[in-house]
Amino acid sequence: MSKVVFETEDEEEVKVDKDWKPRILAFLCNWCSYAGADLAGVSRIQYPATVRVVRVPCTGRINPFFILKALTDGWDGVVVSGCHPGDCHYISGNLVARRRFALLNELLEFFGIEPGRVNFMWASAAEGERFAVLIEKATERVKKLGPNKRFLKKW
Amino acid sequence: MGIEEENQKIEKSIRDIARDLLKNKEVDVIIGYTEGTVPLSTSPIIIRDEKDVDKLVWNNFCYINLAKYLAPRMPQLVDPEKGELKVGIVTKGCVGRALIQLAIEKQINLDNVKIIGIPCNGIVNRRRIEKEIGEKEILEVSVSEDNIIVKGKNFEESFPFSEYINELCKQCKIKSPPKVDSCVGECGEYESVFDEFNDVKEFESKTPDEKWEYINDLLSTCTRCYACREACPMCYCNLCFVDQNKPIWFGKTTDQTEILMFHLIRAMHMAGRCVACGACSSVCPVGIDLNLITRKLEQMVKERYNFTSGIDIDKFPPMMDFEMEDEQEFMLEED
Amino acid sequence: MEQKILLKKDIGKLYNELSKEFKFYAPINEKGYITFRKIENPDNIVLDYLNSKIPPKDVLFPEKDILFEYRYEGKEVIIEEPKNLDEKKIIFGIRPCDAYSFELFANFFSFHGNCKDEIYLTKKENTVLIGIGCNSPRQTCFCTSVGGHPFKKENVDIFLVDLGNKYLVESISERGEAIVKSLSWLGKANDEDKQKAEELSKKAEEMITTQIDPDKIDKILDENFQHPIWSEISESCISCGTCAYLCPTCTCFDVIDENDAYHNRGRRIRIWDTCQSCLYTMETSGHNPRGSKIERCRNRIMHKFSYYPKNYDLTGCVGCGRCVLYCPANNDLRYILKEIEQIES
Amino acid sequence: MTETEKEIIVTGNEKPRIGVFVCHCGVNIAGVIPIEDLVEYAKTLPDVVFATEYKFMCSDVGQTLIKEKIQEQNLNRVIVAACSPRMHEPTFRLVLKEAGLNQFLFEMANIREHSSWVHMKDPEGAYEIAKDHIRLAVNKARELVPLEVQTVEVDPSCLIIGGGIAGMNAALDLATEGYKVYLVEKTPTIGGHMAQLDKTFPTMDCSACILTPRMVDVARNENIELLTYSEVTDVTGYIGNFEVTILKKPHYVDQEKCTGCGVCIDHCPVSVGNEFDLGLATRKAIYIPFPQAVPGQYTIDMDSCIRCGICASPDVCEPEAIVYDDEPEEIKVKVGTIIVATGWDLYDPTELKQYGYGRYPNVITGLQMERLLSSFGPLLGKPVRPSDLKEPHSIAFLQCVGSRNFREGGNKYCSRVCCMYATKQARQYKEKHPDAEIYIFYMDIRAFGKGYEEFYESAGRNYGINYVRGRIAEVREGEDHKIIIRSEDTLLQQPIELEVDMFVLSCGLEPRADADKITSLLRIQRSGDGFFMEAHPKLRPVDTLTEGIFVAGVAQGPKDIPDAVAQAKGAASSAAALMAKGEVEVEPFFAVVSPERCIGCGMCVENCAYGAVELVEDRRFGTIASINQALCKGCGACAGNCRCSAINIKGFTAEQIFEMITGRF
Repeated sequence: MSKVVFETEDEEEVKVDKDWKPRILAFLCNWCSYAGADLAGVSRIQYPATVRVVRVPCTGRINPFFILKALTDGWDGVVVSGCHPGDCHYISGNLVARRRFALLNELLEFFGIEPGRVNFMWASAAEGERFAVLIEKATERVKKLGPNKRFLKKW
Repeated sequence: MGIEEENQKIEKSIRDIARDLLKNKEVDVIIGYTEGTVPLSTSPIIIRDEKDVDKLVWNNFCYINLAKYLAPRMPQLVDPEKGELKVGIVTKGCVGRALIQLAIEKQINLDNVKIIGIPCNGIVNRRRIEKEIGEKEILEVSVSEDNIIVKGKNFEESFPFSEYINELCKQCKIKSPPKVDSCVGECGEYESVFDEFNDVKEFESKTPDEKWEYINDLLSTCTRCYACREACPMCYCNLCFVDQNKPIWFGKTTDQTEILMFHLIRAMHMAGRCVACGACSSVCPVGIDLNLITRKLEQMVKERYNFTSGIDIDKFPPMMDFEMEDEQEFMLEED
Repeated sequence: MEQKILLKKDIGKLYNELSKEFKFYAPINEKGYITFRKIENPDNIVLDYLNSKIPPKDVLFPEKDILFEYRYEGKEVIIEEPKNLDEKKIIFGIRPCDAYSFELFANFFSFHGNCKDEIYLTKKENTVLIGIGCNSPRQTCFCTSVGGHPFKKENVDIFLVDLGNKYLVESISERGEAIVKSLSWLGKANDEDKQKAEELSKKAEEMITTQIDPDKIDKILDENFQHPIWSEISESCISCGTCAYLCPTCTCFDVIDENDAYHNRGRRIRIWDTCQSCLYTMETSGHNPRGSKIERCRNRIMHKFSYYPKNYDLTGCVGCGRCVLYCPANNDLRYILKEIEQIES
Repeated sequence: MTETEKEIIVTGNEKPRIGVFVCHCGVNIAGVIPIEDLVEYAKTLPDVVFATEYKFMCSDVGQTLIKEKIQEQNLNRVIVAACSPRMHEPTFRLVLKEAGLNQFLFEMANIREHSSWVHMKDPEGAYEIAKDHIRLAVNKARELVPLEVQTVEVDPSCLIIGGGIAGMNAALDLATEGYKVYLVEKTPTIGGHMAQLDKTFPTMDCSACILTPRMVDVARNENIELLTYSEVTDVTGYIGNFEVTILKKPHYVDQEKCTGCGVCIDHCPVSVGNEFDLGLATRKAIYIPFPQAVPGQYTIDMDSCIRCGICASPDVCEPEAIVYDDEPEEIKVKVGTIIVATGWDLYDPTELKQYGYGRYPNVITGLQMERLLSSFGPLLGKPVRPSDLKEPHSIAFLQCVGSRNFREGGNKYCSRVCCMYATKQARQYKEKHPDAEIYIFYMDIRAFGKGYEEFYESAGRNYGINYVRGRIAEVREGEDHKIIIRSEDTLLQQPIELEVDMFVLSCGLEPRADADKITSLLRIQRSGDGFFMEAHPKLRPVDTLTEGIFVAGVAQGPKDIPDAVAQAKGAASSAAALMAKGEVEVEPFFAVVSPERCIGCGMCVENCAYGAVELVEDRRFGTIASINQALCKGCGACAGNCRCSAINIKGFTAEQIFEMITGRF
């Protein structure tokens, strides 16, 4: 089994196994992306076993805190996924959220957080395959970056 | 016209307007700046009496954003019987923007405010001057012609004015407050403000590692005293996110992660609202210059949503609004 | 005790010897201002300074002070006391006003011996202060009015006087004496040196122009808790707390817990707080007896000039002038005190 | 609750006692993840006092097990680690309720759709994910608080969008049960595509004969308000209380005065292609779609009308029924439920250049063939070639045009009716022209319905229709506008070239071109094929994901008439079930404001899509936001953007999400 060894005694040396699996926290909106993930399941589409899912009613619910807390708390990556623009179950929740994400994403990059650590995407309830493909892509991006160290809270 | 002369002219007009406003009972108090007791400073002052208007000054050390005194509804500005007092306020460009932004956010009623608009020619970057003078005591500072002259015991140094003003002032396009109904001084009209944001773009061309290094170094000395927040005219929450404890989204210590979290979230909260007055940097006790982040905030909302804060009282800030056609280039897509 | 001479070029030598036994803290220039840091390279030490912007209190009373850590092992809770409290430290080049502030600290952290803060006191116990006379006080300084002096030696173990290219070294305490003795290579001071030090001391004292009368202020404060002056004083204040964060005598702190849910561990931390914060003295009920900045500004003055004298017979201010110099709103403490003095009783 | 069971009161202050129930789901989960280990793992988590497993938690036995353990172990939080909460959350909530526990003290860990099924080839990874999902659920469960179910009244009225066979049947069913129905149809008449058909397979009964009486029934029914030539322009509100705005387009003919004499049609000088006959015939600018149209109302097509004024002259229209300045009318209705039955569009084969549609006159679509065959059609049931109006001797049909095409631009799905309608049309022609040569080019024949296989089988055996398995590579036009077809017979494995008089493209069905509009109007979702999506493909085939909105007919996916009718009746029945009860439970997940934190900046007011937030003056806290719970949907757009974190969403509180984030790995 793949393993990450954090040697936290002062110097944090991280040995990364070749098939290290990043741990990614995914915030999925209840109506599109969660259902899309369900559809991927029903269709038995295989994708990397890296995401743990937090269900939220709508991407509009997602406060930047959620994403940043996930990073400081040691998740290697974050995925935020919602309905395509115009398809929001709550009319415009994802549009409100999109502006927030756009700014957060830019600010994170401005602060030097590696691009790809936080991934935003749209996947509808019918797009099980797209969901799987994008998760695979997000996993690849996070994997390339290695374990999350920058924003991780050091004890 | 030299800067000094310009300032004297402005100072005179401030006093004249303030005197008239008080005389005609158009306002109950005037908020302005008065001479500081230490070099490189001025002190905000609240004037209630016509005879005190000569205490009002204008120079290049007026770095506090006076709008701050209206935002948290100062007890001194509320009369137990009359309610909120009518206020005249000495308003440079960024103060004017803050007032408009506060009005949009329903924090102040501009009907009670008389904007004594003045054109600002830039605020001296006192942290930079202190730094360059080093361990010598500055006893006197003045601006004459286009130089800042710093005098102390056994030394006198002069700095070119245009170089030694705040970074934000160098970029500032809104020198006098945007025009609203309650302007009594010199207020300008600003449709949209053109800015190339070359400084931000230059920074952004760096690699993530370089940016990370830079930002970390910049913020490493932050003591989490929140002076930046307190000086900010747009920070007026009852309970700031850093003080919330249910849940505790991030710690209150000076750990690197927590400092970054604080500044990142504060930036998020200021996006589209920050009026680029630079008060946060001017007041920081450890001299952290936040202007780069401020500029980034301005650049994001300008380039994404064509919004400049505090100009148009009828325009919603970007975070209150959305468009179907908003850019979403950052979204992950299938290849 | 015997006075010695340390040549300026020998600072590195001094550091090399003392840093073997002590963690060596000294003023350095960090990002354009002076602050006390643990020294790795003696070339960074800056002794030719007015005063540090950040007071050296953070060496012993840091912004983040871990009180204890805990972790679960099975069902058992294991509490770990902070380590290395008895680590030996030297604070080198501290100004007399800041050294005096540690004496005020000692009062607060032991409260007449009734309530001892072992964490601070242990650290203090193991710290040697090497002070340096203040040759050129700033115009904002007023230490002489509040029980201090630019050349006050009582609060340090070893006292230095800058004589140009050398320092006059005088051991004050026994501990200081021992250290000075161990530095056998120090030169001997002659009468000329001693005399020059005396002159410098006098000259420095003369440079301090601000005079206040803390006793009178204490009395006036007693009778004017509800005076309109508090509203005036607080008017221009923006509650930023810079005064408290840069104050060498401010000791207020907040205690918070940090939990790491996954690793079943956590820690209790003390962080700096300031009476200017709107949450200071906020009660769980939502009521805050110091709800507006009028009360909070008053508290700062009262605490230093009324409560402290009552509790410890000392003025809670060392007159370093930092709050005067760095207040963003230029809410000048000297002027505030002058105005208070003028209140007719 | 039986007598031995007691109600478990949870205030939120007591120590959590969490029970974890892990489901095997047969081999669906257990085949990939070691359930025993998962149970052992769950037991190690803080506050978990009980954990167990069962083969099917959702079964009766499984449910009983949960109920027993809640009582026995005095559980105050329950976690079921099984399938998606979108599947069985309601089921298990009911179990909690029956066991005397507040139903919102429940959380599901999705270890099937999000774990065992998607990581079948990585069992270790699947196990890790399953563990984490249980851990996240336990963390959230600790923060769960009891919530009170809210009920809203359901107005006993239904809006049906689309007046085809599905919409009409749903309308009639609901009206018969006594509910008020607003049937909105875009075109001037109801009937939909079925009105265009000649006979229906496999029984060969006349489409119009079975349809038109139903149309009249709809028009006559007192409970049905027929709104033809109308479109829904706005829908607000929520289940039980939708506010619908409908735009009635102007007919320019006063229905009250019009006697339907038809003189105007004789006099109208404008002639345009008739939509009903797919351009095979013409109509005038003033027209009635077809003689049996309901309502039999004349309409002036203002796009083609030249405003000559002839029809309005008293000589032509004696009752003076023509109203040129007729205005559109906007009406607002309140309904409790909505059924979407918007039907389909025919695939347009013009893009498939190799088949020559639009280039060669004798290439037509299946629906055009239907009109040609119809005895009510322009040629009264005698199909002729469009090029010379002669009866064709040979006809070729091509199946799967625009269906089962995985290339760019094609529809991947099977349209389900083309095999049968082509066979039907071939048989109809053969009946009248026994000598005719008929070829049907197919990939494989799908004759799945009742009587369909027999119908198809007989077409080959008794009617001599030639079924050729193979796709047509290209067609060209030969002499006399004949169509030359090149194909391969894949059964004989040899190329064939064939000359026929007429070539019929059996085009598939597509979602309506304006389905987008409906999607955003009703906030329902569409599946990948573009048809409206059902809430669950098996168990909730007529519900949409928006409560109170149902879907029927081809709007949900291609189907034949019996299926469309069956689904319509199903949708009507589901809608009626809601209205019969008169009230419905809604999840109590709405926003709450902490007044002491709120600064009244009004950001949430702007961000709320439902107008559920307003600023109010509070005596103690000044201007603060206030939530109207009847309007709030609990989306959280306000909470996500609130700088002061003054808004929280019940069921998805900041504390709950915080716990999930921090309870990592």
